[in-house]
Amino acid sequence: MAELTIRDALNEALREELVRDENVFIMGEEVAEYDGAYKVTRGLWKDFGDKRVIDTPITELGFAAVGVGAAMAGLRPVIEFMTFNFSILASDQIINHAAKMLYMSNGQFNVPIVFRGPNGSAYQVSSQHSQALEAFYANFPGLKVVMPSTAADAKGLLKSAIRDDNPVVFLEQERMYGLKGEVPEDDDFTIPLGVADVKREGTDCTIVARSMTVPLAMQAAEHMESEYGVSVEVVDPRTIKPLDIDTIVASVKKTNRLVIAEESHAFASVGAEISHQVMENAFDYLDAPIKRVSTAETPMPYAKNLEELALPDVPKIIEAVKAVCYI
Amino acid sequence: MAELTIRDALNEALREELVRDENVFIMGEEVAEYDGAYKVTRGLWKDFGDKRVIDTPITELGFAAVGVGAAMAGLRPVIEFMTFNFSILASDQIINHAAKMLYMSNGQFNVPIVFRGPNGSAYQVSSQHSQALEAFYANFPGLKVVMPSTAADAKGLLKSAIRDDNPVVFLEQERMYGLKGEVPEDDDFTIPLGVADVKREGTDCTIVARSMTVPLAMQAAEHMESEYGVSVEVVDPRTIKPLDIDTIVASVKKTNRLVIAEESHAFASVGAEISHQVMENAFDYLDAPIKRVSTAETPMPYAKNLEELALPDVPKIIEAVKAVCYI
Amino acid sequence: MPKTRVSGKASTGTNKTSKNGKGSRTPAAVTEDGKELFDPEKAQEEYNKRKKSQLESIKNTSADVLREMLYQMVLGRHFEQKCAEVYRIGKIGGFCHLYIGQEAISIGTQLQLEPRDFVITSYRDHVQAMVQGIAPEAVLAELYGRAGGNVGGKGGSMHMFSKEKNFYGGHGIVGGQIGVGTGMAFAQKYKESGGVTLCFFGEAAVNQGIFHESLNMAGLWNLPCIYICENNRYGMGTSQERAMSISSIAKKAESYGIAGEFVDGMDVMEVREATARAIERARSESRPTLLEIRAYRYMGHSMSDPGKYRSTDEIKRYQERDPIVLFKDSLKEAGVLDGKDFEKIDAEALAKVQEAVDFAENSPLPDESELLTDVYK
Amino acid sequence: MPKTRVSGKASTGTNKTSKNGKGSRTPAAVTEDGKELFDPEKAQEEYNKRKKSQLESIKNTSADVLREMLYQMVLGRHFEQKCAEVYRIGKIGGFCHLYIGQEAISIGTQLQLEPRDFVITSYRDHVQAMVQGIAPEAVLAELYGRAGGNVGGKGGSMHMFSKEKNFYGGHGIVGGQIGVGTGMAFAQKYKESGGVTLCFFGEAAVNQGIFHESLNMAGLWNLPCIYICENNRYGMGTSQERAMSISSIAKKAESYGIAGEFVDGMDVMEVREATARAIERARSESRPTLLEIRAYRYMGHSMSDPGKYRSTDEIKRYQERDPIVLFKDSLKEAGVLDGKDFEKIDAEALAKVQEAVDFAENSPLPDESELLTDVYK
Ligand SMILES: Cc1ncc(C[n+]2csc(CCOP(=O)(O)OP(=O)(O)O)c2C)c(N)n1
Ligand SMILES: Cc1ncc(C[n+]2csc(CCOP(=O)(O)OP(=O)(O)O)c2C)c(N)n1
Ligand SMILES: [Mg+2]
Ligand SMILES: [Mg+2]
Repeated sequence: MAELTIRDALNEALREELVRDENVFIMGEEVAEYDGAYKVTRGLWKDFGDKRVIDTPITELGFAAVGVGAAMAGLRPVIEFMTFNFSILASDQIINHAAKMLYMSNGQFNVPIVFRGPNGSAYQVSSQHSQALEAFYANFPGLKVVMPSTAADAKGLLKSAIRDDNPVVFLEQERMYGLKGEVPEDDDFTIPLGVADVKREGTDCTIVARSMTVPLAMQAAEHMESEYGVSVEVVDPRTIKPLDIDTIVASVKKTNRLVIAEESHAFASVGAEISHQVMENAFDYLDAPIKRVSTAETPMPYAKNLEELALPDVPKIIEAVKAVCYI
Repeated sequence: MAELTIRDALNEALREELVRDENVFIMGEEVAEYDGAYKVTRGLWKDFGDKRVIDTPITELGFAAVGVGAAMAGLRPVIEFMTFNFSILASDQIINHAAKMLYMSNGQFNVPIVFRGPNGSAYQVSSQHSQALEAFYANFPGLKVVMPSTAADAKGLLKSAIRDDNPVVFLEQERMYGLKGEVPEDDDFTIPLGVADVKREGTDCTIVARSMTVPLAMQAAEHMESEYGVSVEVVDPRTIKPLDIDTIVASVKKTNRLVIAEESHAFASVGAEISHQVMENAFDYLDAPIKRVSTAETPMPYAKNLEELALPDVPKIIEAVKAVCYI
Repeated sequence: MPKTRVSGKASTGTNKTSKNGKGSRTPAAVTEDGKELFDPEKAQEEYNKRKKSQLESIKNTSADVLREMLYQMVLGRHFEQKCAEVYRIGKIGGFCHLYIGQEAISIGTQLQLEPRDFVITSYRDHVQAMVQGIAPEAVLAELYGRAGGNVGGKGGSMHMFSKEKNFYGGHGIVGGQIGVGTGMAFAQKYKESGGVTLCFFGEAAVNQGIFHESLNMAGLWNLPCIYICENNRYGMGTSQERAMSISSIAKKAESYGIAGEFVDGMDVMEVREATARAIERARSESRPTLLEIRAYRYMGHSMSDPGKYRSTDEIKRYQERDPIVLFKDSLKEAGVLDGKDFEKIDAEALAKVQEAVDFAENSPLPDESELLTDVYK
Repeated sequence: MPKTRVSGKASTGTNKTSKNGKGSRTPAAVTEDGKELFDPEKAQEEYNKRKKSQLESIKNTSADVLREMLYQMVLGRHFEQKCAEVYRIGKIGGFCHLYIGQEAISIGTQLQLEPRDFVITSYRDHVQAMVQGIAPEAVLAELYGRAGGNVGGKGGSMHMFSKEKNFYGGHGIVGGQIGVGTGMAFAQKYKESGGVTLCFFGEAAVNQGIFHESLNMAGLWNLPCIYICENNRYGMGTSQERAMSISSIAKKAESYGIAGEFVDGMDVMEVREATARAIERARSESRPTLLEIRAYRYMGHSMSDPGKYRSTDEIKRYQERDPIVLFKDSLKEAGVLDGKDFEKIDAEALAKVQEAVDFAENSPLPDESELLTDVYK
């Protein structure tokens, strides 16, 4: 085990996959000579050169399309969006091309591509730069959607995503790049897509959290334990699509209560989907209505105090846990 | 009252608003000289001329942006997407610009614009032309989302959308353009955004349907009544955002059972949102898990038999109603 | 003052004889904005000027190739006419975009490809799919939505694909394939396969942002991509004049520092030779080319288009320069094929189309289990 | 062979004296691809050639206007330096993109606008906002995220707006404002207001599809939009050479049949006059123009950019042609202002910046209730 930041864990995953398969290449804005806007690709251009690590013009739709075409022709592109906010410009290629190619071609052309980059808020970067897009992409069949919350998950899942034969939307979080965690040192360490992880065991209430809300949920759980003696289980689906609903349902069948914490607007969110599926599959086990803690229903404001107010945080999650526990 | 097709009801709404306010103009591909790909704008160019009804190049992102800029500068653009599938190319302007402008500018610049066109499937137009995008847009604060299912609603809601001071995503359905219904003849007939309509009263089960699934739900309700003596209430939210959850919850509190029928992929759908909100607000009233009938989890196939299989239909809705009624 | 039609800083001069000897004729002149060559009479004048060298080229091309070219053009024509016929009686659903009038583009470009080369196009893809080697039976069965269809009934008219034949589809989003094709060429360069990509799109697709983004990358990165703009004058009901602020699309190549060439799309030999030059440029220098090939769409945009935006007179003027007729005339004049050969080719093509109909009619519906396959691999 | 720098089929010849008498000098020459004018030494040579006529222009401009121009340039410089200073001590959050080195563009273009004209720009918007009339206090308080900020703390550095001053923002999506600006010009034409829109963007934004889509529409529909490409050589860490397949952006105007002009962005008088020609073209003929104005960004892309991709030597070479220094020299030479005036202007600007700091420091945080206002109207 090595202690790595999420940033470095991602970097290792990229490096190892570049070594492992010469069809893997990285493309995006500032990924090469600049070492990546958030340094996830640090050192890779220096070590792998122009062919494997490629700076693009600011042309999101275009370079996403280049990735799709290259993937159809046998390469395994890793496309970085400097932030996922800019992926909206490329969404036609992700949704209409990458996601549908296998089906339209009756199984002939698969698109083994990873679209990755930071999703959600950073620090005070305001409305156009703070969006969480997992619901946006997870609605479309043909795409897989991944959201790691620890260094080990980040590495293991990114390696799996690169090796996957389907288009994968891999959503990181800028606020978490510096977060440290233990990562197995095995070159071939992977985590399969579609398997949730119980980040903390508990018996009285389940929190399903993803990405940025996982550490917040862990803190809330500690607090509930120490302050109220409430034992909270924290489940991190890690992969949004395919969603490991079984693990979530099993947890709720045990705890009978569910809070969903998400850095995302609430309306038609992934949280809504999890809520529906749990209600459908554990209807008789629920002792309280499921509660969501989501980002406020507003574009992200710049001012620090307003931004904090808009985002999910530990107190809000505690509030929700207390509500479902009728405390 | 006049009997009109949905197509003609929309056409009347456009015509009346063009007359009423000279700042209203229509822009899109083939909307003018060609009378609209689906003839919704028939005759308008002839009567209002080049200034008010404008054919664009195939440039979805660009002409959506022109609409946003024009709306900021005081006009009231109605932007037609030939189909909403192509709006994905323009989604950056809808999501990052139109939806956020009022907030970013601290209330100074509102964007009174309507993005309209057919959403969802047509007949055998295959994967890239058959997508339902209400969940995609409804996730973002700042946008309103409307989905009419009758001629009167279509007319009344479109007029309200054009008069609304916010960006409105107005989703029609190609399969429904020919559907006839009674429409009030008043020039100033409008239906407020954000108000659901109970399309059929019932006591035993609620179906929430929208757009294409409303007539299907009505048929399913008739069938349940005549075959099983089950009294089904059909609620059409009409506006997805803002969602009139109160009317839906009131209905469920009465019937204790809910089926959501939607032409949309299920994952993180508007149906998921409705399900969550009902569960939260009518938890103790639910006698069965809420069921969704959604489009199959696949890109839309071309073959007629497969396409039919993929879409919600009357038998599937009946099946779901029977399931929640434990029949 | 007519300038040369070749623009951009491409390093292969197009007047230079290319290695395969096909680029020996002097390209036709085109005015700055290329406007007048929309005019079929003017185009015919230019054609007449080229006629002698065209016959020369025909003589330098093997008779087998010429026969195949004509056969494919005739087959494409008959196939599409059959599609129109069976569409009208409800055998085909959804959209159906026909290629009649544009045959010289597909045949003139694709028939000289090698197995390492790739093709991608728009929804107007039946003929390109067949020329690339997909059986007419499979194309028609696809249109019928049958299990024997080219993609098992999943795609329909707009989405033909064949991995084996390097046919990358069949795409429905106007302009989308321009970017995907750029990526295919990127892969060819990455793998050093020596292959080139032919990327087809209509003139209205040029107004999409992805055209601009793609050609910039291709120019910047030296990609072996041949961008083939099939200029048939209309994007649905909108003429190029009403949608684009200049009339010469070939000239837009200059904005990307790549070669641009204007080509008479009714002259299959001209198309063939311009493509040869572009292929040579892509293969040996890894440089992209933009070819603007002007033809005319005889039918409506799709089978549901009544086509009220143009006069029958206009259509007739373009049909005077029918690419099959022009080619037959030249083949005859060059003494390669004669009337009897034409009849035989016609009969063969008709028989092939009938086989396709029989196959499609008898192909079963896709199994219902197919609905959920191939969503993920 | 140097060609004239004006391209496209714009109907106003730019050599023609425009109505306001500002377009009388002969435009500088530019080579086909404009590459050499990236070179500051070469640009200075051209500048020296123009110097005499520049002094002439200065003499023909009112002293008040000249003083205001200099004041705004100096204010912009000091303001941005203050931003850098307070950013480093944590007073400002998020991204912060400074304008130092590019002042001549904002001042040379915007100060001649009329109340009916509109402005829209990117995230690098502080100076443009102030030149448009938004108080420095409001801009700095916005950066501080305070209630007294230009948009109440909701937008931050990238999103300044003023409806009253026709400042349409402040946008964070690279290229997005090019389309929105086109729509603003569309509205001006629709309402026959006689107004024009100045639409600013960086050279890297030119590679976005929306640039292509917008200029085509503007050319096609005759919109009074002036597209101002602020070419500061870099988009973040990527030089234009590494992102664009040709070096002359002005030349891209030809692809849209609109006027394109190359401008030395270190020469505020040159910027002013080129803009005057473009405004005239927009106002009286409703024709768009693409101005490529070359300057240089002294600071990093944003406050978080260490700027390792260029040498201090390179930066120094460009700083030799500092737009404020050049302008001061000319004003002195023309006898309009002298050293004492400069000191006074400097002091005024510094005082203004201090006022802004005081205001921002004392402005309260936005009320928490503000979180949910202005989502819908
Ligand atoms: C992004 C997008 N916008 C609009 C359409 C609808 N549409 C299909 S074909 C077409 C016209 C395209 O014209 P052109 O590119 O000239 O090709 P042609 O049909 O003439 O071969 C339009 C508007 C679409 N399929 N995709
Ligand atoms: C669509 C989009 N892609 C990427 C970014 C990140 N980004 C912000 S500014 C910038 C560079 C833009 O350079 P240029 O257009 O030359 O303007 P400059 O910053 O030099 O003024 C990039 C890549 C963004 N904000 N939006
Ligand atoms: Mg066309
Ligand atoms: Mg720049």
